[in-house]
Amino acid sequence: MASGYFLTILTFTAMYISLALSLNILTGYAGQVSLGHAAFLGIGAYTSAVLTLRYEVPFWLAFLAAIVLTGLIGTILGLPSLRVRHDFLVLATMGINFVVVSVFKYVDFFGGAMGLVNIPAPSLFGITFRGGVPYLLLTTAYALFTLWICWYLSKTWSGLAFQTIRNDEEAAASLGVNPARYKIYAFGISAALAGGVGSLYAHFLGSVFPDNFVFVESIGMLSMVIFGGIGTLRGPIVGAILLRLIPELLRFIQDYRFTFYGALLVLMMLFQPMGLLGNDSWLWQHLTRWFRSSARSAKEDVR
Amino acid sequence: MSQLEIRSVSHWFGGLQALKDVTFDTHDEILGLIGPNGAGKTTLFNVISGFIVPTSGEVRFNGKAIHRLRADQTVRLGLARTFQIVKPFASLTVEENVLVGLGMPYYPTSAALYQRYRTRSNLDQVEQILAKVHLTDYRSAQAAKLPIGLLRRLEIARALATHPKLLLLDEPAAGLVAQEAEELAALVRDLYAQGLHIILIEHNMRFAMNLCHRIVVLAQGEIIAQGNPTEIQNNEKVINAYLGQE
Amino acid sequence: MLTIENLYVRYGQIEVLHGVSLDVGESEIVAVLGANGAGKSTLIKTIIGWARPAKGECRLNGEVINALPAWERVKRGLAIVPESGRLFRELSVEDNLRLGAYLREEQETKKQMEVVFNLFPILAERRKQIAKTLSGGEQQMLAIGRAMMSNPRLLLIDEVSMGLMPILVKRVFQVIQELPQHQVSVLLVEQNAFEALKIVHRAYVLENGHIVLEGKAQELADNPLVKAAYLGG
Amino acid sequence: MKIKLSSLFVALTILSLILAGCASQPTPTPAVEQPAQPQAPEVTEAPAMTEAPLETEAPQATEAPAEEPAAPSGEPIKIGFFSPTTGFAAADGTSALQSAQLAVKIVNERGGVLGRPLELVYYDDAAKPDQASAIARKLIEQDKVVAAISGSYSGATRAAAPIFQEAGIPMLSAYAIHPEITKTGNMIYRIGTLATTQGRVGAELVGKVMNLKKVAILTIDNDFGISLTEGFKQHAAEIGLEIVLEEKYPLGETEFRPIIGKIKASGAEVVYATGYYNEAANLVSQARDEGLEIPIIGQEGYDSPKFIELAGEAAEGVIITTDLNRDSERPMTRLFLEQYEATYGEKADMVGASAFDAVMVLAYAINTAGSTDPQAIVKAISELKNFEDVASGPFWYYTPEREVVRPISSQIVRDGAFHLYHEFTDEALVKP
Amino acid sequence: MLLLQNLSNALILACTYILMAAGLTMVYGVLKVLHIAHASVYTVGAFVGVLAFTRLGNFWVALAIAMFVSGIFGVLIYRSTYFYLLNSPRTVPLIASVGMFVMFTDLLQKPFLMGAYQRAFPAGGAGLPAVKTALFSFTAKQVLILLVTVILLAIVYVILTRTKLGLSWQAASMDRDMASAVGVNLNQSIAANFFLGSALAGAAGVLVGVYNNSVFATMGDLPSYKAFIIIVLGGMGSLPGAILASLILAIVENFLVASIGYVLPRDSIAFLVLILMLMFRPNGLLGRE
Repeated sequence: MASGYFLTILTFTAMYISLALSLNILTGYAGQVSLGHAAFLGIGAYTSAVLTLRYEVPFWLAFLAAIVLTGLIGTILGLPSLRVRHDFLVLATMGINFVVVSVFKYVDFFGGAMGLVNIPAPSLFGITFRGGVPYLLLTTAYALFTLWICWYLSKTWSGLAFQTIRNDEEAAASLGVNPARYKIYAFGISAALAGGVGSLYAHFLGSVFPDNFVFVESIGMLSMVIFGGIGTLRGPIVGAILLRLIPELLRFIQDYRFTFYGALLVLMMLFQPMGLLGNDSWLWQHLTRWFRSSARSAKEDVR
Repeated sequence: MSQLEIRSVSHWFGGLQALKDVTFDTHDEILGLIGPNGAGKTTLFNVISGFIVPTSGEVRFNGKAIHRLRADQTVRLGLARTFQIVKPFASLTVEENVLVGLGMPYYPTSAALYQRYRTRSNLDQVEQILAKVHLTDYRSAQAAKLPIGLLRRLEIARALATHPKLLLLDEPAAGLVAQEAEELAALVRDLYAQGLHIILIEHNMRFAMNLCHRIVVLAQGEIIAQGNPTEIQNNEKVINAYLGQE
Repeated sequence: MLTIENLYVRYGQIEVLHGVSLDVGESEIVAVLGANGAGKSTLIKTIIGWARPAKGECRLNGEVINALPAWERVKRGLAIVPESGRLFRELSVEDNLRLGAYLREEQETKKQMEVVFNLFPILAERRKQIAKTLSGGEQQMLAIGRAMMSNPRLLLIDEVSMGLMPILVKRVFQVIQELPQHQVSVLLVEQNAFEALKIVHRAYVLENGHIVLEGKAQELADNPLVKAAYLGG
Repeated sequence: MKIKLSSLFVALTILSLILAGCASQPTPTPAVEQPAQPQAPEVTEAPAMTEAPLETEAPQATEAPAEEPAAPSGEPIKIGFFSPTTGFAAADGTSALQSAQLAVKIVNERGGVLGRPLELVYYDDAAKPDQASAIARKLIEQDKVVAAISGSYSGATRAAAPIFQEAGIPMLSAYAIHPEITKTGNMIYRIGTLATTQGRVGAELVGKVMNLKKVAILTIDNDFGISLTEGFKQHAAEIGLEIVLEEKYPLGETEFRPIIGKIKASGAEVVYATGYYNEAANLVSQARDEGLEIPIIGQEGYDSPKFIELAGEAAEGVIITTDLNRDSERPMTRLFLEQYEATYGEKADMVGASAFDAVMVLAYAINTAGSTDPQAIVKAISELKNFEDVASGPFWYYTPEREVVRPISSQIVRDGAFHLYHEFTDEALVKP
Repeated sequence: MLLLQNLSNALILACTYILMAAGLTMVYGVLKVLHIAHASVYTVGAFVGVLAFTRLGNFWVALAIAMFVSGIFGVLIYRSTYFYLLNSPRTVPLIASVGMFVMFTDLLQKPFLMGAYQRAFPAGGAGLPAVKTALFSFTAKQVLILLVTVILLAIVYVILTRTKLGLSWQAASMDRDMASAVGVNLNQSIAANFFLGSALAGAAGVLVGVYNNSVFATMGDLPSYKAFIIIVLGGMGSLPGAILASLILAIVENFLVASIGYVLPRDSIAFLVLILMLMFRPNGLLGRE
């Protein structure tokens, strides 16, 4: 059961859980809809690849550098969000994605269209993390780390500030929130976390090409967040798991799996626009009701 | 010394002059700002609270020029406001809404990234504020699910949490039934008694006249009258502005 | 003509109208007076179909119109001069008028446009001008003209005097006063009570979503309660 | 909130522990020990393997075989295949898949491999590396394939290669030309000619066959185009070509007119333009529209009937370098071209020929090895000599770097079809 | 001379942008939805066009059929999804649109529809003559594109400004409620708007198909975002703005490539222009306040 295939799927799922969670900070918490998240994945992947390949930096250092550098670049690329809103922001982030990918493609330092290959596998205490269980543990650990960050963030003043910006920027400002500062924070944190995934992604595949980080990937990530339930912790996780697994489970109709995927998104938006497990979703309400009533009956049993 | 000084403030929206050379001061009082629709009252509030930089003129608060500050900066100086159309953070609970006001003005630093907001002392303070506005029973309710009367009080609670010296209330009684309006008036008096200065925009005249010490009347962007409620009620210009020429 | 019975309207959490009843007869001008925030605009919006009542009934010539979209109401003879005009700002004066007659034939449109131009000769002069470049008064006239274009049976007018110079207010009210001669009824929502009471037949005073007073125009003009509704006391 | 969250933590941790436990049991490591690099084939050695395929496979495919081979029976031998049959690369992926399926059909009609039927297990990778790496593991572990073929692009192939290498399963890259793919290890072979080699042949074509001197180079900005141009420029310097203009353009470009203007102004006598048939079709039609009449030299990216269909008359006179000689009378070439058209109603292209040949090489190797042992299979491939049973052949031999050496042909479009223009058989030139 | 030739080529390129963007900007004006699936309509138009052309052999009939079918297709998209999502947060119709785009692109690729391969669209210049002057020249195909674009734009212009329907769209794009209060049946009006906008996208698909002599299932990938860049540059919902932005973009792209080559792929150039403009002029070139 725990075949390498299954492990690979799970490894990617873990990575995409982190990605969806990180995008959720930006889009779910802070309300800045982004269609350019793949750019941050790419920046992280390239940072890590370049450092390990060209400068022979050890993986762990490169991994940290990927997080930090992507975070920094994310803060800069977040600047348009201060001027631009709504649909325009969506398009601007889409544009950022395109521009970042073409920088990878057109700058020889990044290997151009030939990509960067032979990226070494990480190793720790002499164990090489090339695929398999160790790598799944690594990506799962990172997903848990992302989850923890998201959870912790939601308990901090910043987390509170993000939510106020999404709810009502004016009211937030009237209560002392500087929307610009927190939007930039959101971009930075969201990008940094995605950058970490990028590093894991690059070292898992062993090679990176500009085309791995195109706009379509960003669509996929946003879909996960919205599909699962935007602005919650459970939503992006469930969204990433389902949207990663559904095409894989649909392999038996492999040539039609994207037809179904597309149709699923449409139906979801028509009938459950808050996502499968969003706060107002049918499923979530029934689940919580069921939990509550079973908890109540459990209590009564005790009595 | 007057707390808030407004000096020759004018503001244009495109070709439309919303404020014409508005000048007045506030003192230790509840000041009413009234006027027909489109008189520029809310624009003036936006200028004072830092949402709009006026085209010309100056606003000083406790001697400090504030008309170029952003809203989140004016809060820090002790200016808090509410909105005509309530703007609750709908997805947050009542408690969290108040916590925003309690903490955010004091987190312009990166400490906001790691300091938790739900501490014992913060919650205690929230408790006190909620008690003041009689919202204690609703502390864990989601703001989206509250009726308007409670939302008005929530907005005031949020504003109070920022430790203001001056409170700007934009139509606090709008949408309230008589009973609620009376409770609100009592609350405002109470706050004043505790040392807060208050400016309120109001359409509900009964409410404003009973509550305010002094009233400034704006019409078409200009101050047409100021004085105590009785003076205002009998002022020709005001009657004309409201009811039209007799 | 128009009968409203026990109307309740809420915006989200806020109930704005609490059981309002009123009626407008044939060729009658009726005003709804009241201070800001009393619910006057909401009443107008509910009648034209931009807001849905939570309870109560709107009847036009006996037909319940609660659930009809706005355009269906226009077909049945309603027209609106909304608050602050809501002109189609990027379009010319002529196009705005043409839109006003959206449901009329080309021939009728031309005729009606002449009628409007007769009422407001300034609009004829500005016929090619883009609406947003008109002065405030001209914009109000265009808003009225546009509503007249559909040759309505009942005209809803929301705060037409707002932001207008007194001389223009007089002119506008003069036009409204003549409407019944063309078999048009008017429901007028107005803050400028004294000016309005000069031209209307009957009026209702709305306070905090309730009708607190109703009667003939002259009776109300002398009633101190009207002033109280506006200025408190 | 806290409770829910911590239970999630626990659930995830438990999940990963379970998986860890399961996976630690039988990890699919090859039973055979890693051998030394396969020895470079020595040409002087008697090529015993040329006889082997002739015994199991009827060589004269177009003629009725003298003896019906015994129908294959028993457990099928599975080979894995992945290509992009959805997404932007679906045209190539479909062509590759169909050709591979055709090859499997032909192999089975001729008695299969080791007397057993050959079975193609295929997945769509949408040309995405993450999918390809998952598919590689699925093929190895769930489908238990004895060997695999990548009918996909470089990114996906590159991601899959190390997985096959590690698992000790041979993988053939049909037409992905990234140089790094075969460097992954001794399990990874390539069917298509290395792009740098083809670029070199392109330069030879321009300088030695056509005797032109001033070249404008147009490079499609991906690994394919860049490798081609690299090879071209290297050889161009050796034989003294003058490069008067060099431009890059992105994949999927449709508007070449601004570049064409520059070419006209550059005084070039010939254009060496890398790219695929859809870009190429636009390039040549626009060039002719704009009155640029100098010869245009392409390479196997053009090698599709779609090129001629899309470019129409403008395609006339375009010369390309390719592995597939459509005028060849070699039986397997004819068989492939004819059967493909008969089966799918479309004319075959180079991508298809590569996938087809990959299956043929694998079938041969398994038969020669006499077993499905991976090491034996790669040994057979590495020792293959003058192999004729491929459409784009003959394959002379594989280099120790696992790149194929074979004649390269150049084709010219005449009367709406590719025809032989020149054949390059100089081993020094065509050897990677 | 080269300059003029580049300019005339850029003009044709701009035409292929204009029709796509014009349809999108019309739809955006009224609905304010990021209608990515517009690119699917474009592809469907090209596909229907090539089918009709190979069956019937007449380009003009094929064009008409393609426009009609894509118009209907667009209305179906509207009535089946956006109609129900008009009051949702903006991400909702956006994701639904993405979903439709993914679904249709994948479906179109199936063998019973377009298949994976490119199809030739050998309509040539549809019998129109090439124009050659000393300074610049247009091939027959280019003449065809120019002509069809100009005709269609003229028709759109007339509909927009001279008919009640067009007037109703303009009104609805400025104030949907007010439009309904002068008697505009919004359901019908928006559906008609979608029909015309989608028909234009279909025409764009046909023309690009003919111009490049190729039609394929993923041909909408590029226009799906290119058209957005254009309508944002032009100021969302402004038709003259979209035309102007198409021209500027085509000229910039062509001249950059002709002068310094591909510093970046042309789409990235377009996006850079877009981001910069959004930073400094957030409402577009000809956007409303």
